[in-house]
Amino acid sequence: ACGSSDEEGSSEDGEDQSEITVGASSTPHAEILQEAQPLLEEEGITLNVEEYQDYVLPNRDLEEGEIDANYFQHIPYLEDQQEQNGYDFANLGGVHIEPMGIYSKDFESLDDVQEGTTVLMSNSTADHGRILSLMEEEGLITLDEDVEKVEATVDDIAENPKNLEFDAGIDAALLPENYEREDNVLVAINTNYAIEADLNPSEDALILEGSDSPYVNVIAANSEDEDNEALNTLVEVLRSEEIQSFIEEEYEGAVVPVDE
Amino acid sequence: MLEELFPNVKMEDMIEATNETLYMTTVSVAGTFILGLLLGLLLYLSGPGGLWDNKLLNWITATVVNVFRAIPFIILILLLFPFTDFLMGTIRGPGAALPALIIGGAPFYARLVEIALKEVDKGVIEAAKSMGAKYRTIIFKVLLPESMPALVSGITVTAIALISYTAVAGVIGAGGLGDFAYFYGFQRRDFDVVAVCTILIVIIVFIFQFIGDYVSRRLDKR
Amino acid sequence: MLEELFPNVKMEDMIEATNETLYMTTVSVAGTFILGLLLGLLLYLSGPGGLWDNKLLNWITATVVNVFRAIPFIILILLLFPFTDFLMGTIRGPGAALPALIIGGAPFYARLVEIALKEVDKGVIEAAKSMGAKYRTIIFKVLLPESMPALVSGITVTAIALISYTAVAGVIGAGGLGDFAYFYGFQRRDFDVVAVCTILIVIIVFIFQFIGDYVSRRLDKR
Amino acid sequence: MISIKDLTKVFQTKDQEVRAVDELNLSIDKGEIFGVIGYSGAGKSTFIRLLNRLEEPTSGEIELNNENLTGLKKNELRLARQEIGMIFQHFNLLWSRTVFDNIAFPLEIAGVSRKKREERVNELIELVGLSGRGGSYPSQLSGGQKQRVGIARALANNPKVLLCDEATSALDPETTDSILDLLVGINEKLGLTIVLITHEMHVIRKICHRVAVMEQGKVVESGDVLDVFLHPKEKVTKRFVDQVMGDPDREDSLNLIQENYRSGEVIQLHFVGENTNQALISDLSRKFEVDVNILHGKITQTQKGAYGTMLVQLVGDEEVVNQSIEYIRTTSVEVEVSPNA
Amino acid sequence: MISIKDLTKVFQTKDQEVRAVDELNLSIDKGEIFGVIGYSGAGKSTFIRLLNRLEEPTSGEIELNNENLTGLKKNELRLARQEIGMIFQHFNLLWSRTVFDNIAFPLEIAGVSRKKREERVNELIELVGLSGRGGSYPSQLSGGQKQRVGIARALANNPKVLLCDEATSALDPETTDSILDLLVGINEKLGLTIVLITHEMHVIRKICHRVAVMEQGKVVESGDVLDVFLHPKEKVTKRFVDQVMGDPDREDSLNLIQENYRSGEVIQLHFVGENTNQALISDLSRKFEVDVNILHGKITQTQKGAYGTMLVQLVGDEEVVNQSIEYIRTTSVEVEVSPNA
Ligand SMILES: Nc1ncnc2c1ncn2[C@@H]1O[C@H](COP(=O)(O)OP(=O)(O)OP(=O)(O)O)[C@@H](O)[C@H]1O
Ligand SMILES: Nc1ncnc2c1ncn2[C@@H]1O[C@H](COP(=O)(O)OP(=O)(O)OP(=O)(O)O)[C@@H](O)[C@H]1O
Ligand SMILES: [Mg+2]
Ligand SMILES: [Mg+2]
Repeated sequence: ACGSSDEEGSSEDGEDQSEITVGASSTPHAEILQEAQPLLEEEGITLNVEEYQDYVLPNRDLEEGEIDANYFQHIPYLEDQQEQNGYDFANLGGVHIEPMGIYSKDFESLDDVQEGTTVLMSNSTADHGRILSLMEEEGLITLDEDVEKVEATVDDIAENPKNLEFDAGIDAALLPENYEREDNVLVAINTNYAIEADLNPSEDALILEGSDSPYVNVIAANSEDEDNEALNTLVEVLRSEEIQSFIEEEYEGAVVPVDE
Repeated sequence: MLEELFPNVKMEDMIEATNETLYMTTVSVAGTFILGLLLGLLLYLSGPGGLWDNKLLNWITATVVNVFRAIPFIILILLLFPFTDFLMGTIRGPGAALPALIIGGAPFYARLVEIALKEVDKGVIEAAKSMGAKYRTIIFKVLLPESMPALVSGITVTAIALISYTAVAGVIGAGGLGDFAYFYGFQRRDFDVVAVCTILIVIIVFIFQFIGDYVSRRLDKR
Repeated sequence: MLEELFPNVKMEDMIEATNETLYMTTVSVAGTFILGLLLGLLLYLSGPGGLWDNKLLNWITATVVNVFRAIPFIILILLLFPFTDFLMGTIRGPGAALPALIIGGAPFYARLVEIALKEVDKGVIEAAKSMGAKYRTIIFKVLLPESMPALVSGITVTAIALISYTAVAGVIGAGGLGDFAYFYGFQRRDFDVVAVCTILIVIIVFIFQFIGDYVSRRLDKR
Repeated sequence: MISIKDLTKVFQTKDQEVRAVDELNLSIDKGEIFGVIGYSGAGKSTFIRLLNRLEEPTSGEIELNNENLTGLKKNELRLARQEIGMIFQHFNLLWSRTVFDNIAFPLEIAGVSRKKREERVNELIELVGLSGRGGSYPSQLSGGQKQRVGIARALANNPKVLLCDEATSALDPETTDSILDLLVGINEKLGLTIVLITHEMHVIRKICHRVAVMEQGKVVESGDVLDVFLHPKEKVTKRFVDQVMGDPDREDSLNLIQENYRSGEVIQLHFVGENTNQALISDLSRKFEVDVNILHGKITQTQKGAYGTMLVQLVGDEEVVNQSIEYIRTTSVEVEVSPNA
Repeated sequence: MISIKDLTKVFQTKDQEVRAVDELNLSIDKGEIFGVIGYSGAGKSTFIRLLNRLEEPTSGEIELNNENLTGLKKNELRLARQEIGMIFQHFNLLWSRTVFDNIAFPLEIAGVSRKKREERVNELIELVGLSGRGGSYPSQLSGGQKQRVGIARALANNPKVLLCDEATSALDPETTDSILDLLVGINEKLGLTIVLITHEMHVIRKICHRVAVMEQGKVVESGDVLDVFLHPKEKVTKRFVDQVMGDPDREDSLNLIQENYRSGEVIQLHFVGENTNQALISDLSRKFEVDVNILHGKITQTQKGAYGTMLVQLVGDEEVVNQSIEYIRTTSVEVEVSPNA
């Protein structure tokens, strides 16, 4: 159904009407797409949203052509997946960031962090470099110079003055529970989960990623569709004023729109 | 009133999820019953003292059964992708969950079948042998009928295990109540949805259990 | 040679994962055995024709058992957090998986226990009654010993189901082979790791099955 | 000791209602060995199972030691049962226990110490002739051996009442005799009350004091063993006694006799506890000119003298034969002319 | 028809080796009713189970109809078994089938059509006296009723050979007789060969042609029923025959006699198929001045005349008594002086 230039399906006023299907995670991606549907309709594009619950199948389906584009992953994950699976995808442009935050119930500020504190991270390896570089920025650790930040793992920590311990085996959705229940731990929580758990990222996080983060959620499509008009229109619409203010209002800081 | 208690619950979603669960469960129970019975019989018959007493066959069957029981269900789904794709023409939706459910459930039921068959009185098997019964006759007219109450109870247990497997099958978009609960409960923390889903699952479990118990009791003429 | 075949497999990771799986499985099997036996006895004894024949008690037990069997394991883990936290002082790691494993496994084993007890010859129960045995005596000296081979086979089946549950327990960082396999297989597509993990799980399953079969056969004096 | 009033047990099957025990009244004394006979399906097993409430009666009452058994609470019933041993028709041994442990089971239940248990069990194993087989499992025993384990088990805890359901049906005569001797011994020494179902009439004759005949759930006749055997009142009892008085060959013999002995008169003599008239045949032969051919019969010595039945042929003049029959009538020996009619 | 050579079956238990059947040799003719007796545990059940290879022999050979049964392939064995009916000591009925369906089972196996099956089963239910109970399940039957279902089932497919393991042990004498008549009828009409284990000697006497006595896995004696009974050679056989010849009371009687009859001479008379000397007592009494007291004994008519044993007391002058004993020795009646010694 990759028919952005299909002649068929014209609307009544004679304009070219094309149809695209985009795979997305349900929050916030699908919700954002749904918000964009009427705007696209005005541009003569019918947008179908296919919701996914995992992070493997959307890429797989994209490659097989079941969907025209997907909108669920950030750039480092996209790159990692392309490398792992040999996908030939193109990044059509970023839409938003879900800033990663590091939270703690017991420490007021980073200075309070004690020797040997455990840092909890999700079992999603794509997040590890992100969290570690965030911690490096705050001076909690330093990472090996030779390693690319986004690919860093716990093994790449060069200096660890506070002897922090790392536990990176927990499902991302469960981390708020750990935050709630465990004493004297630092928990790295994806903002969407933090919000579901009634945390306020801007207030509760000890460290919160800024909009300069490389972890931008992008629209990805097969390389041959890089210049597809409908898909590029989609990106444009998603970066429009209307959608950006929708994101800011709806997600209260948990999702930050980007436009470069 | 109900809406206050369960603000996030949408009726049509629930009905759809229930239908998906029922569909996946009933079809996979049927498949598991047949495949499991077959494997279980094979295990029992080829086992020590069984009718076919055959070390090699027993070893092979036991290996197949154990391997498929050993593989975590979630990995099984993954491994079965090519097979599922070939068989169902898709790897998504409730239909695509069936091969994994059946292949995951059958080895499990096979063991329950084996246990049930072992409890059959040796005397009546001997009686059938003494009449010159074929193995087929012994199987269908002695072993299965005499162990029927336990076989029925066993498939009830398996059916209920399959219901909870369907939750895991959610990763391939199979849907169903368990997945709905997982998704909303785990990821969205809408506990009212979790509660409703769980109640619906419990009701389904009760219905299966009730039917199983009833049939098993009616069959038991001891 | 081995390294070529399995380039991504790290020995120490495997050993650790194996240890975690073994730890979770053995402890939860022990817990499941005790709790499941208790529930199973309760189901049987309070059931129609049982020693205590008590509709209400039977209904309550059946409800508890069915409810806990109905809740998908992953939701169960979530729901048990407060309890786990209280009991184990943590909600992470292999230890924290135990309450969920036991509470998930026990109702399941309870049904297998019930099935096994139903197969006990009514005659010997009557014999014990005619001697004026206490219920306790009938339970411990008649029902349990006479159904022991089936009880052992049942706990073997349950143990192997628990092994595959441990994979799901990975979500709380419990580790273990199943989680490892899922993680690498699903997220990283290092299929050599999946293969090694699966082989290790199969070996563990075989060991459990072998021990179970052996013990069950030795106990069976029929 | 045991008194039974209007005891009824009805089984409901799909297509009919079986009145297995039907308004049965009976009383059994302390220290008595009470036999129950009857055709297959008469309700004997059901009756004996009602006595320790393994089967709950549909209606009626059982009193044991002046205690209303039917009204007992669970715990009381349990204690009462510890004093009632039972031998089952189908043995009901625990396959998971060895011979030794099966016999030890009632002792464990009664809380006897390990040492005493061991002593008692070894003694019992010896008694029932299973020495050396204590470690075998029931599946390794022959039918009769299983039954003996069941007997030993029932006796283990020195019960006050013993209920036996075909306790010797799987045993050869020698073993049967030794078991019966054992039972009589315990009955005499310890005053054990025994209720015994059997279809082997020599068992009844050998050890029972009284006997009841059951038919279709009812006791149709009961009384002293000798009385019932010698003077059966009910038709069914007659048929039963005739057939089983240790003389199941009478019918056959009668047929052969009718074929072969057409001359003379065939009569039947009943010796009912005779001390004086045992030489009747000598006597007759000398007093009358008749030959007395002994055709068929059986005589046994009992405490009360000889008893039994004999078919004899009197060969001689018709008149003399009639005279001799008249003479026999003057003695205490009973005579029946044309018994095969 | 059945010829058995060096048949041996050894069971291994934990602490010992049981030679249940031990180098047994025997042959059974076509159309014969062959009895096997022996004490409990002698190996009878094991022996009969070897005959249709329910038990695989440790060594030895069985020939059936000149076919080597021990060498048969699975499928041949299966077909051979369809011609061999078996009645089990423990019935082995399928609890999941009604009486009707249990009896129909061998017919289903043999592939008999539904209509014929129905006819045959109803006929058999009638024959074994279970009319109206066809729809009951085994758990709803009494012990004897179960056994009768087992008998009907074994006969259903008109077998050529019937193996009976204590087929009538749970039956009352009337039912036993009717079953035995049934067996004899089939034996005579259809030439059915029957191997029959029992401990009821009257069953042997009533229907068997030949009998074998087993002890500790061996056949210690075998031959025509009358021969074995009247002239037992082995000590064990004597004990057995003595005890079971329908006269298990002899011992008791002897004791009583020794106590009560101290005067005179107690002798034992054996009538071995007598036609001429049945009036021996009349004879004696007239010839000699002795009173003949009949103390104990049993006489039965057979095809060959009367046989049996009688304990009598000769009361009179010592010399006359001795003379009469001498006289008896001249007749065909065998005499034994001081039988209780
Ligand atoms: N499976 C077995 N394992 C060990 N010993 C056994 C086994 N089956 C039978 N026996 C032993 O073999 C001997 C013969 O047993 P069998 O059943 O043939 O006796 P039987 O003559 O039929 O006795 P009964 O009249 O009591 O039925 C017995 O001592 C018995 O204990
Ligand atoms: N559970 C039951 N359900 C239905 N009918 C039953 C049940 N138990 C026994 N009966 C029937 O009750 C009657 C009496 O049975 P019972 O066992 O008392 O006979 P029995 O005198 O012991 O006979 P046997 O000498 O053959 O053992 C039989 O007709 C039997 O079929
Ligand atoms: Mg009975
Ligand atoms: Mg036997």
